[in-house]
Amino acid sequence: MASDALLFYAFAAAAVIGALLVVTQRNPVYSVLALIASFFGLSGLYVLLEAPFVAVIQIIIYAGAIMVLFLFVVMLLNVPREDAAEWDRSHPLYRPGAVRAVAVLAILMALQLGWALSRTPGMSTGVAEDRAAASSVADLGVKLFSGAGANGPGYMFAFEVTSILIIIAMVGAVVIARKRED
Amino acid sequence: MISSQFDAVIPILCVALAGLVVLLAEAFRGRDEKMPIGGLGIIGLVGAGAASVLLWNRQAESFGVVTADNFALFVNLVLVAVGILTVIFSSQTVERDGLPAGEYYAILLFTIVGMMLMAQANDLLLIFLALETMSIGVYVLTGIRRNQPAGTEAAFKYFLLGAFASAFFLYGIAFLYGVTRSTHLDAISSAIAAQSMSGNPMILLGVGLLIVGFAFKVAAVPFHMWSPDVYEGAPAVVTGFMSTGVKAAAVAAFVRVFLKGLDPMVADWAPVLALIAAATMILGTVVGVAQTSLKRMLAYSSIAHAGYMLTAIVAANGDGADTGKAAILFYLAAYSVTNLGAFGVIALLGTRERANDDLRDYAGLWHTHPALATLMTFFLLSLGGFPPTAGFIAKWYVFGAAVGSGYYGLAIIGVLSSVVSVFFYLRIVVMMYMTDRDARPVPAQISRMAMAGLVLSLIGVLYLGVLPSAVIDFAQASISTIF
Amino acid sequence: MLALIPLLPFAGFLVNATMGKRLPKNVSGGLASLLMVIAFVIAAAQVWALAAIPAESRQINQTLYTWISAGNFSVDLAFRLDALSAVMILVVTGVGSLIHIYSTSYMHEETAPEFARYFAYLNLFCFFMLLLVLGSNVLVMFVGWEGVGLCSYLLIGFYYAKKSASDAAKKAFIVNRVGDFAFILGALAMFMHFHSLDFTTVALAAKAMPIETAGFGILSLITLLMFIGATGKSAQIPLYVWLPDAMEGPTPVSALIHAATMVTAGVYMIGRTAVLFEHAPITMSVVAVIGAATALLAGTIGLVQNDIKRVLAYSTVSQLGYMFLAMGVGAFGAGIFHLYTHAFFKALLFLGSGAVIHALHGQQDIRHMGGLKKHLPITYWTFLIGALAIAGVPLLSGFFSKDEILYETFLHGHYLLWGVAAVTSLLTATYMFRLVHLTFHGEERFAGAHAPASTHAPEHSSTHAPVHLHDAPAPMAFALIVLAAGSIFAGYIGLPHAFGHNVLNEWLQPAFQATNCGAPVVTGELAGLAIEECLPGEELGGEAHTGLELSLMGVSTLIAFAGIGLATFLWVKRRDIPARLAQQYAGVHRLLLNKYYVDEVYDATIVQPIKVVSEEGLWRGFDVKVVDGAVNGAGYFVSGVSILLRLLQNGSVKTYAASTFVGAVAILAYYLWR
Amino acid sequence: MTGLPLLSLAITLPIIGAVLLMFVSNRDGAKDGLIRNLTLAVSLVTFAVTLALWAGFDLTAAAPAFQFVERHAWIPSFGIDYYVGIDGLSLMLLVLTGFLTPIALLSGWDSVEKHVKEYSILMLLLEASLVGVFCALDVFLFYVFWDFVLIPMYFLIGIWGYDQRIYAAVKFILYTMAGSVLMLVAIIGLSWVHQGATGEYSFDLLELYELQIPAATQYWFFLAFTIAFIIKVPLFPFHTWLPDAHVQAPTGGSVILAGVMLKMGGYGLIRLAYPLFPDAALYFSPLLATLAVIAIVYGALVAMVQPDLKKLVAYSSVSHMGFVVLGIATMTTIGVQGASYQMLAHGVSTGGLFCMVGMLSDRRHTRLISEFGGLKTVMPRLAAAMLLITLSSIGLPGMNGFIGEFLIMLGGFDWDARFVVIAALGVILSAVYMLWMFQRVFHGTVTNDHNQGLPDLSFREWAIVGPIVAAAILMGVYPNAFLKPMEPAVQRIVERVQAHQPPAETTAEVR
Amino acid sequence: MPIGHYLVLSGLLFCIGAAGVFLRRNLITMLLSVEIMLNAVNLTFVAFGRQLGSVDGQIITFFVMTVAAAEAAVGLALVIALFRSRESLNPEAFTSLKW
Repeated sequence: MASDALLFYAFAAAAVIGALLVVTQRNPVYSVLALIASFFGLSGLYVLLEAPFVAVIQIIIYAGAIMVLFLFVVMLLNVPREDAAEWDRSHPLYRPGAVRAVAVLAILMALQLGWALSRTPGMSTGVAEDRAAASSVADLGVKLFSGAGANGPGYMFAFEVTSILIIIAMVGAVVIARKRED
Repeated sequence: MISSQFDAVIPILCVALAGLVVLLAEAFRGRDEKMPIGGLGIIGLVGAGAASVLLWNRQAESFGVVTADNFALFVNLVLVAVGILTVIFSSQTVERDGLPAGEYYAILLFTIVGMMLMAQANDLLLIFLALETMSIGVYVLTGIRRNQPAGTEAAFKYFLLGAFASAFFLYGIAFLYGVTRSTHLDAISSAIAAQSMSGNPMILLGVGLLIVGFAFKVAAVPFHMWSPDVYEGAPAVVTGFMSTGVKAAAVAAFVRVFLKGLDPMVADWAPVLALIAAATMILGTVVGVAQTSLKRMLAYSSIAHAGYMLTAIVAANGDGADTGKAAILFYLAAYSVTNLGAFGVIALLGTRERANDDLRDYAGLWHTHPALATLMTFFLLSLGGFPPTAGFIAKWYVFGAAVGSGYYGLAIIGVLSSVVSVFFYLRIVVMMYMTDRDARPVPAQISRMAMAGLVLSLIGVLYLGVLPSAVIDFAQASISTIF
Repeated sequence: MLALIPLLPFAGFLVNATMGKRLPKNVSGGLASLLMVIAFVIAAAQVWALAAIPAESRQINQTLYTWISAGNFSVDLAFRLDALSAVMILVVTGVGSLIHIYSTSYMHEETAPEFARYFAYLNLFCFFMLLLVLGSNVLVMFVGWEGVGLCSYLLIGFYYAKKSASDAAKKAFIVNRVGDFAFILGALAMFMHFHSLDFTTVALAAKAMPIETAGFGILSLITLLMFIGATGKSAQIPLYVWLPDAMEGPTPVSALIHAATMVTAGVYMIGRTAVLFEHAPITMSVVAVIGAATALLAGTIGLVQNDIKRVLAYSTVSQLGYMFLAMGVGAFGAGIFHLYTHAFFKALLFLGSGAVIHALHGQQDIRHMGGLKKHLPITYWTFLIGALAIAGVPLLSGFFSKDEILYETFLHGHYLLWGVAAVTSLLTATYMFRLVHLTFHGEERFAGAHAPASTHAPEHSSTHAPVHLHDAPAPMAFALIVLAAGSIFAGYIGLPHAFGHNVLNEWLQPAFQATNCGAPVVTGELAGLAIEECLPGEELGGEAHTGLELSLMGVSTLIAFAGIGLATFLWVKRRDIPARLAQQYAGVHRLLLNKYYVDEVYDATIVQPIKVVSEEGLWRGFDVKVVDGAVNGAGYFVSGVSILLRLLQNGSVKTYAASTFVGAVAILAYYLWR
Repeated sequence: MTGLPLLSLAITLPIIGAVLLMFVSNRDGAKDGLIRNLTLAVSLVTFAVTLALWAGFDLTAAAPAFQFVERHAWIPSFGIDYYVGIDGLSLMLLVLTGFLTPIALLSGWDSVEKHVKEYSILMLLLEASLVGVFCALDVFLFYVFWDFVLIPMYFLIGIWGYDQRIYAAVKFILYTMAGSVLMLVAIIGLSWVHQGATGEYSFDLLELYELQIPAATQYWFFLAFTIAFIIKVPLFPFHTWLPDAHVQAPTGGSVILAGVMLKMGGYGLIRLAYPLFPDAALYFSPLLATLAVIAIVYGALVAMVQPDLKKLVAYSSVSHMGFVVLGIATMTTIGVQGASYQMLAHGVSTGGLFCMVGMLSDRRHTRLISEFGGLKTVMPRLAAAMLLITLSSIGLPGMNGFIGEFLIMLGGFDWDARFVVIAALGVILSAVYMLWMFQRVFHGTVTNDHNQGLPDLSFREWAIVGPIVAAAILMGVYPNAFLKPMEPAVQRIVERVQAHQPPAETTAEVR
Repeated sequence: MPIGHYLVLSGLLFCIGAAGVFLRRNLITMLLSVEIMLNAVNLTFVAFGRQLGSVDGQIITFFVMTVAAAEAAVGLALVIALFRSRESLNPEAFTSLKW
């Protein structure tokens, strides 16, 4: 258990520090890289949660594909530094700090979440105490591709829907990013 | 009729297929070949409409997550109407602005798929997916005029904020899932009811975050801020489409989630929604007063209308529950027809270079385009809630529900804000009728097709306003099946 | 038949109003006069028929239809001829006819449309006046009451192009309205209390009520309100101010409306509701005091006026005061008697002055007259008769009626009021003969004098001095002579008891009391004021008082002659004395000349403040600034807020995200900390 | 009675006329004449229909409360019907509407030069909706017509009005709408109360009359209804839309606005607010009466100092309509009869005044009193007609204005004499401002050269003035023709309300 | 480990992501922040799934990833389009639509 805890905190630290780096870095390249680091931490946590398939996907798809796409765009646009130009400061409500101050609210929200969780019963039970993990890839596959089954509805239809989602995103991305014809 | 597991998704399939066919047609189209691509979309939409009619009263359910209850079918029909009108209005815009026709119509149809799915989905995850499908489609449509920086800007704002809100929405789903072990609405409802979990902080988190997600999509205060910019930046046709279709779909899902899945929690969410509804009605109308761009003005107006719809949702508990639920549906229908008509007029008046949506551009419209001005007047009167138009019956219905459930305050805020809103609707009328024409160029040619679409909208507006009984009965029959 | 009496002049009005323009002048004027004469004949026949009815039920009623009915309120359009209205219709139709005839000549210089318009108005006036006197209930009377006011308005403003005329017309109407305001309230109170507006019904009911000696009761309220109405119509304090100005109208109009008939409506009305007044001693005292005060006040003003018609106007006010004094002391018969005689001699005087003005082509200022006696003999002699009559020279009509008033006042113990009345009587004689002397005697001052613009009647305007003066033409002369005869002989139907039988009083008696008089005699502190009438018979006219009556008669005769003598002394023998007096007591003189500045006071205290407050306070202040300011302010507020809130929409996606985020945090906060 | 659905006919005839007009192609005003004549014909036929209603109206004691009833289900699931019927009160207002619309059309015959077709359509729609308001027996239907009235009037003011027309039009519609939307809420609430009591929704006025509504609810509902109505009347201090709307509206619009639309407020009070919420009504009556007498005096005082003819007449309307509210507030048969009568009388005389002012303004293109003077010399007939209408407006006995005012004061005297005393001041003041106006416009000599040689009444103008003057005199001389039909209706309403009078107060007798 | 730990962690990540939207003046980083938020949600799903002993949590995660990918595609396309129009990625550069 102790090692579990140790691992948990380590991965958690990685995830959180990575995330913090993402939002504090001025250079988007570093941000992307930090996010990938954070994802590795998350991936570890998924392993701890006995969800190895998700952990793998997280690395391959998320960190590997999506983030690379980001990195690609960052490189393409070649904007290493945050653009500090003073755009449109004429607005009375706009002070550089004003909107950023809202970020402070994030702390409030974190407190809210923490407080809510602290008042919820059963939060201290370990994740693995009650039941065995049902996380074999086979289980996942069966559930993912079943229609309505005995254990409630499966995800077949939702899966099909993602195809539409992906088509639309694809077509859309092409339409938008295509160079102007005129 | 053959029953099968697929029944409930037939309307969706029709539209999706149409979308695919459109894509294929575009792929095989010669470079300068003219093709009635929009017509394909209309065929698919009509098919979806027909399927919806045939599914009436059959309570079809597919895959355990998609239902075709009458409520969903009613919304489907509204969406079909929205879709058809949008396609009709689009033809001119697409040609004029040189939009990529195939992609445009395909995305439009897929977006409608997402919308229909939102209305029909019975599962939070599916609702989320549908919502994303719809949203991404609308983001793209917003920015589809690549030569217009404003369009891209609007699309990005919409996108970023939409993604931001989606995260909240999803987080809410996560909490509900964690507490009730399911994302299925029936299961959630029964789990909450069985364990009387309404005091559970986690479930409250879930409810709160879901409210954020939905309120964002319907553009309720304070999650409304994207909508004026986006409505202004998008092509007028798209604005019309998203101000009606997106709102209808989001409200349908809103209703289904909150009145079905979270019905046991009604005491928890009703006050919050009431507050949001009040703020939305007030802010939408008040800020609309200062607008000079027609699209922006109508954006605020549709914010206010979102407030009225939320009022109906809030009113859908208590004594006026049945009225409230039916009122939502009727309001959706009335609002959709009206608003599409109004944006249709705006779309027709734009040119490739200029949107012509400034108030001054409407000066003396009555003298140059009497028919358009008259049509616009009817739509505006309907938005303002004057008899004998759809808007009046719809407002009466909503406030009837609110009063019935004891929300007098909301009803009073509603009627008073509608008075304020009349002010800015009338500004347009003043411009059109009572101000002398500016020497601004106005498009000479209004296509017959688009006029036909507008007349169709007008007929809808008057039909719902003068002989609303059939649709009211229809709406009442629709809600009897899900709640 | 009864309805025909008012309807005939109304027909004349319709004809003249609709097609008078196209009619030749002698047709329109002739028709109007003819109809009046016919009306007079019918009226006489009706009165004759009335006289044949026994005194207890001496009434002729005619109901046309139910006029207004709502809820338990119902009022008929009904006419009633009784002893009182009989006197009135004879006066109205009789004097009216004469004045119509007179006018055909007097107004002859007008264009045909104007001429027809004049006669239309005149006929309309007679219609309303007859409605007033014949109406069997308060409301029909009120129709006539307001109607005559209207006609008076129209006729005063006949020369509408003249500012002073249209001002005077408006003033007359409005001041009358003030009185009507009270009148209508009185009528309302009457209906509330008696559930009827019919004079007989009300009188019978009132009769059964105790006399309100103890305090101010409902009857006092009703009568007081109605009396205020009467002060408006009959030009009493404080509402007399319109009558002198009313002289802007054509002179025959002044004769008919502002001397003989309309202005006496108030007196008639009190007579009509005598029973009520009798039961309200407080009001009676008020009436008497106001009457006496008005008589005196107007007399003093009359003394110094220079406009021939204005002198007569103040004299009218003064004489009306007399009549009210009579009514106020309970001598209703005397009041009506004076009304009746006054109609003759005052009409005569006005018509005479009209003849003078006619002859002098519009000159009305007596300082520019004099010596007209030889130029206008008919006018002079008839005028003189009128003056003698009004001055109260024995054996002329004015003497009898005036004397009866003085006698009754004295008899009822109002010695102070008697004194005032006597002084007024002296004043009357004085200023009347001042008028006679300045107009007809002495040197001729009219040659070369130009009529001042303000008193310049357009119909006889001329810029150069008259070369040759014509006496009254035939129709005018006819009217003058008939009226002069009336002024001499009219009084003989009301001879003092000392001399014989007071026919008029006897005739009128039933009209002042409800027919079945059965109320007990009440002898309160204010005894003598009100109760005699319930005792049938003429206990007041008993032999016991003959001596008193005779001696008072002597006193008034002396007064009359003293007045005439004084006038002769001052304005014939010693012309310098008045001028010196005027210089010596310049303040008093100016005060009198300017009618005690009452108009100015009204203007400063009522008219101007209302105007200023309305314009600056209510309209520009309250209406525009406060109410509309609030309305527009609400609008501005909304658009102001709108502009402010709009600024939140600063275009920055971050701001929008912030709004979303804040909303989310707020919702969660609500859930977690509620 | 005839088998024809006369009421529906009266509503639909103008609508049909309007639809017909839409199909008349009127390029550059080529068919203006035809359109004018057609419109006038339609309005005259409608007037004939209203007269037929009058002729067919059963005055016998056994007659049902509402006659010519037509009822068709409209939105059955909420108990909303197309339900029309008239009692004497409605009848008279219908006749008034029918009477004034042709006159209004005639008064704009020449002065409306642009967009004649649209003008005519709007006038006809206006008439239809006004007729609808006065004969609706379903509260929902009533509200639909009530609200719809605003639209044609808005356009009439906004398009064909004078220079400040836009401000006036917007103010008019927002102001009156702000009041009426609260009524909408109350109407809805009422139907819910009915639903609570019987399990059925209903907007049937006669059924709603029978509801027992708790006092507290009544107060709110009454206020909501009453605010809508007194804004329409308009009662002080909600009157400021009126001068603007009146002044800026074209003559025809002013005639209808003053002649008929203001009556909607009074009608609503009598028909809806009082009988539906009797307890609240009795409670608030003194307040209403106070505002009414303020309106009477205030309106008159402000009218007095107006430099603009139309504004003067507008403020005089405030004053006159104050009488109406006072009469209603008394809730005595006499008072309410008087109020109803005053509405008719005011419709005729103020309608007439606006026509006359319109004639002056057509000739001179100004409405400032100071621009006129001495017109009697130039236009004696117009002056005479104006004088007659002026007199009817100031309530000269024997003309129409007097009857109503007198009955109102009579009714009020029984109730609370203090109000009447103040109200009667208005009678004085009305003479002041009207005659002063008349003097300044018509008396004196012609000082302004523009006024020389103005034409006198034309044939068309005779056709306007004649009926109005005739009506004004007829109503004054034989008012019972109008009072009698209204009496049963008024009595029923008064009895219904007075049945709620707390018993302690009924003993206060004068004697 | 107690479920609470995971949930707090995910909440923390979610808030960091949310804060990131406001902190950075760079469109891409803002997109990345949204990705953090989605991942935080994923963690929640998986943790709940594990605790409930069902595979649903994990499956939902896949869908979320798909959505994230789709969003990323469109979002980046928009970023490119924006950059073309104004040569900047500062969100404050894109405020032509306002008020």
